[in-house]
Amino acid sequence: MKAFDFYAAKDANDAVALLAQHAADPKVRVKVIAGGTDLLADWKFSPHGPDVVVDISRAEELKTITLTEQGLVIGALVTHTQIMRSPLIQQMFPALVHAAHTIGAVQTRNRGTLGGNLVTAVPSMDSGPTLMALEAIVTIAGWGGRRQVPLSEFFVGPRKTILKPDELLAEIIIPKANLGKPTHFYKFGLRKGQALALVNAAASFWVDWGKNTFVAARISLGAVAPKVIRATQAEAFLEGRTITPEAMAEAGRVAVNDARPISDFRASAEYRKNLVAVLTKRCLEGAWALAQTKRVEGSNGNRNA
Amino acid sequence: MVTVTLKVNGKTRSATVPPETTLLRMLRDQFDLTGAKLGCDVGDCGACTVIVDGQPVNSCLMLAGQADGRDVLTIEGLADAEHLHPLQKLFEHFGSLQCGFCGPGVIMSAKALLDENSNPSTQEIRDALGGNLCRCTGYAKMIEAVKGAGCMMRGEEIPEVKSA
Amino acid sequence: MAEERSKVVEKPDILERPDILRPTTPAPLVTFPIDLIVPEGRQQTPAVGQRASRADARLHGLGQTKYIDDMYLPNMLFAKIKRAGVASARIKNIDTKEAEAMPGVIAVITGRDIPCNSFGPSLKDQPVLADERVFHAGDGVAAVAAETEQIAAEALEKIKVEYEMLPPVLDPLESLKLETPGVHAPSANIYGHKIIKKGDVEKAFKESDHVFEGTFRTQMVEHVPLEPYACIAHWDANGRVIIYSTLGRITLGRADVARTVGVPMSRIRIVATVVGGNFGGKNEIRAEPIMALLSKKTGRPVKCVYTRPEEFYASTTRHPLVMDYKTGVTKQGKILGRKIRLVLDGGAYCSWSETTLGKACILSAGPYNIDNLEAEAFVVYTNKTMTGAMRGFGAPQVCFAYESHMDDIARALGIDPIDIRLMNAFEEGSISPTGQKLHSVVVKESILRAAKRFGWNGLESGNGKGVKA
Amino acid sequence: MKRRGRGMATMWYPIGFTVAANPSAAVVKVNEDGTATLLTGTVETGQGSLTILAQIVAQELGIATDDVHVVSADTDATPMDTGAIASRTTYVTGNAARLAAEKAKLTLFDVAAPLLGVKPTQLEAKDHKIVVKGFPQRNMHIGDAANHARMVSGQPPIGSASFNPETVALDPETGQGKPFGTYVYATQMAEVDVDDETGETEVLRIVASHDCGTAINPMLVEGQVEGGVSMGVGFALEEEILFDANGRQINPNLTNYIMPTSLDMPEVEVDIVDNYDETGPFGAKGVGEPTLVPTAAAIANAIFDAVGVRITSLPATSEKVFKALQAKREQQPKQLGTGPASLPSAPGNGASAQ
Repeated sequence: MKAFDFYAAKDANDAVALLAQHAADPKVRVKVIAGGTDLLADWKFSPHGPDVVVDISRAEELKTITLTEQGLVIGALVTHTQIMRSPLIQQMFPALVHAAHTIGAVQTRNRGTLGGNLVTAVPSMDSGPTLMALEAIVTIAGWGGRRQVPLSEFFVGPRKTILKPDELLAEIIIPKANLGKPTHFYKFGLRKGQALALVNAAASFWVDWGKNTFVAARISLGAVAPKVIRATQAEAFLEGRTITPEAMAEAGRVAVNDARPISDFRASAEYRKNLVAVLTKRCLEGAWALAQTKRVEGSNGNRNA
Repeated sequence: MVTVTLKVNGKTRSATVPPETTLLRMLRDQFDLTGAKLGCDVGDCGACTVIVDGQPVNSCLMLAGQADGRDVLTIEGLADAEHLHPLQKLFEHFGSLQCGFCGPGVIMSAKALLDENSNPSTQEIRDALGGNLCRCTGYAKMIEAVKGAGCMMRGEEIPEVKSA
Repeated sequence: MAEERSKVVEKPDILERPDILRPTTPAPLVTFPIDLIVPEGRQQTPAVGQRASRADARLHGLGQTKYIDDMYLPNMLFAKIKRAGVASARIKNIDTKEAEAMPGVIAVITGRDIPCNSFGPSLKDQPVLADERVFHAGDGVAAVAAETEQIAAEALEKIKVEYEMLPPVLDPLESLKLETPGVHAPSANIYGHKIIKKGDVEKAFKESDHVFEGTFRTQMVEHVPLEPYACIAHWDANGRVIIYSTLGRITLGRADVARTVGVPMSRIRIVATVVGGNFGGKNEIRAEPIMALLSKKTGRPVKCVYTRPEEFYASTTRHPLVMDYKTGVTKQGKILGRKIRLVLDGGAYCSWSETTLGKACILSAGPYNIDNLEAEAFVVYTNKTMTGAMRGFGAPQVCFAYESHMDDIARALGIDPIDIRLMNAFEEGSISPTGQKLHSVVVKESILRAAKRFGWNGLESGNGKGVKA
Repeated sequence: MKRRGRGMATMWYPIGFTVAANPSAAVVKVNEDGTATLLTGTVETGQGSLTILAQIVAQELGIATDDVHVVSADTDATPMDTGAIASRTTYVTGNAARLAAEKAKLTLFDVAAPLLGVKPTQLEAKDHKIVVKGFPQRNMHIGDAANHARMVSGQPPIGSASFNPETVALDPETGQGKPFGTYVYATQMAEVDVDDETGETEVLRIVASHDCGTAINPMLVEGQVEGGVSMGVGFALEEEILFDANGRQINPNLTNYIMPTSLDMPEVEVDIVDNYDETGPFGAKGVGEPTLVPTAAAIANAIFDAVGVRITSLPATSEKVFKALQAKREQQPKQLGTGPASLPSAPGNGASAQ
């Protein structure tokens, strides 16, 4: 691994200060490290690593999961293991628990953070689709203060986000309006353990139990475009439509038009398109099953419950 | 250089290393604890698994500086002068290891599992070992041994070894 | 501690760093159980048939087994090898000056420094370090010994190699054609050929009720031992070199080192210690001569551990095969004749291809009595990673072909896969394709026992319909 | 929809090198207390061969496995061995070790015979004793015999021997000859689920019925089979080194070279076929390599059974199976899942993936 300078930030503010201090010099490549499960693997065999590394793994205030006026706020340093074990998330969003569980292995889930997974911005990231389908918002901390943007605008392209060199991803927020929204995540990889997604997908929708129709259906796809995307055509197709297996299957076929997969050594574009159709359908089926159980439990299977 | 002070197997240790040194390198090269192995150096194989603050991690994907002030348990810290850890005892008894290179990592992953759940299902064991690649054993006899160690820790009979 | 953490830490000059390979502090006291009870299986007589635990099992479990990367010799250097990264090229020039000038770099060698720069278990076609030609992307072109692994790795970046690119041969079937340029020109690409003939195949096909054909292919795979290749060489003042190496064949290894380095065998000691997985990939030397020469040049012990990527592209792999099968059968399913052509992709060097070719060809008919047989096998060079010994030596490949082919025949004839195999299987005293009288044959027993254990009751699911899971 | 399928494959595999000499030598020394040391040039690479060799020597000397210490893998200290390759250690090195132990034992018999008042040929070694055949009460401890041999008769009980399988060269024209000393045989059966929408194959269960002659150590035989099957599952479904157009590897790492994790392995049921080979040590042959030989074929046949497509090139990735299914659907739009192409053309050429 290439030599670099190391600074361990005491907390988020300290980290932002360190970033401001070093990012000032454009020649200096500054990197923020949290769990390090992606970054260190990248740097190990690469001749061009960073010059300065700022470790934020000690910023305790970024490790909390809380309900606020704005919604469910997940700190950027919350690990995938924490997500899997959070009673709050288990009860509201089993899909997030499932998505976290599909990431790497126990060792990586113990170190890897939700923020890190998003900031790395690999199109096949497993945290992206579920959060996108839940219209998550992210809070970005910088020397100038904090700003919030929808997650859908956070990603720019493969391994590219809107983060400026002196900025930090602080928290991920699932808006109040979507709390408890029935959601399902599905990942398809080349094996069961430690798999990278060939395609992953998430779907969420409310149910108008009176008309038995889809309300506010949201579908998100990973690994089929330069960044995690929303399948807007499929969403439009479902809006207000009666909930039937046929509709879900058709939505899958429509979603294929939203995807722009490439062919690589893992799979061909055509195969990925097929997976988009199948996974979208299965996500809708999963979310539908969840909606029905939630209704039976009398918990919120629909917005007004 | 960064100076790192941490607890290793219950004892406070300190070392000054280049910033890019991983926890794995520090354990092996500075503290001569060579139980954790370097198999891939990028977190795929799990041969470097150690337990940090109670959780199994790939020590090749953690900077020494990030381990400052933490509590690290390595395979060398499992047994005492009188007793093997139940896992070590049953991995030996069941022939769970062959070339042995993945062993320390596998046993640390299994220990972390049993500390939380001494009665795991086969699927839970497979999930706990999912980050530890083994090319010799097909994992079968490891899973048996983890089950058996759970029984020992619960003070129950160890199930009969299934034989051909 | 906290204040220090946010304080600026200057990047130190590389030489100010301690050699991180060297324990600078004593190991923490670790207590280990000594002489615990011996497991029952190891104490019982008669010894044969006991489920005796392994002698090395306890140290494995304690993390106390010392693999080569766990060994440290005082004053030891760390070596890295520069890989070509191009599959086929002529080396015009190698400039190592800049690397040699680096602080912390003690020695650099290239192919020209190898006294006898070729080895191999049958054909001596593999250079220790490529000197004039690069035959595959994993070829080493230079080696560096430095104070630390990191300095050695940085030094590799400083070595400049000029190549004259040559078109690589990548497809074994292309390579088979005579007009294809030779990988090891002037010699042709076919470097091994085996044939087995028995009875009259064409006549048998004429007498058959049905003749089936199929073409099958298998891929290149890696052994993936969890322990990457590792080696330590220590050349002492008596001109004797001790080599600790992850090697499954120390006798052959010593002969290869003696030949390539040019020292008598009496001056070479090879210790294989404990090897962290082999599967065929550790059955011949790799960097042992390089480490020996670096140690000779520096007068210090030299250690080399392959990275995982090196373990993939700088070690042997499993031969990919293209397999054509043609089989004549009666309508009851008795095999009358079989014709087979195998093409093995040998990669850049012969390595264990001779053995693989032989076993693949001999085994290719399957464990069946076939009076009329013709099996022909070729192995060809390509500019890909060299193939060599790997668990099964060609058998997994041909078994995939003959057993897939067998099922196709059974299904087409409407016979249960078990019955067609029982009908044709070897028995005690059967004559093998090479005319060998077989003994202790239990093909049918293994089929029937597996069927009983598995609960095989014909193919009620059969005909590719499957059953809803 | 997931479809269940079952398949089988049978194989044969030789022990040792093809015709070429592949000898092993061994030295056995019996210590004064009746324990013993074996010197062998073979290498423990994980298979457990040193434990097997210790059991063979112990059996010959009538002592326990733990009484035998094995020194191995050092060209200064250990005798010539062809090495840990070709599933040869139990059979070839094992024969050499047994013969060496036998020589040491015969020295002990020579020493013990007069003390027990019988001919050496009337003695046998068992349960740490040298016993008069048929009169178990007339015996002496092997340690006493060994000590007497060294301290009184001056004949230290040390035996050395070597073994090389008997072969006959193959005729270059016809390939006729005797390439190997012996062979082992095996059958494996696989049960799989194939997802007909994605082509994904899940191996649910493997039954592996293997012949290894006498199982010197059933536990280690099981370990070899379970490990071999995992390598076979990877060979069947996942593993492949990929090259770019310039001949460089695309996936030389464990992130993108896909091998089975604990979550990808099915239940493996090992069945050891009773057998005895009079040419092997105590009837043993070997088991190292054969364990993975039939796995891929059994799985490929199970895939055909499940969804009716013949995969003719490995690995049988999800995409490959899916494309074969697609081709099959296009070929027979109305009747998905009907059997293989009809006679006489061979199936495998119809719905097949290259």
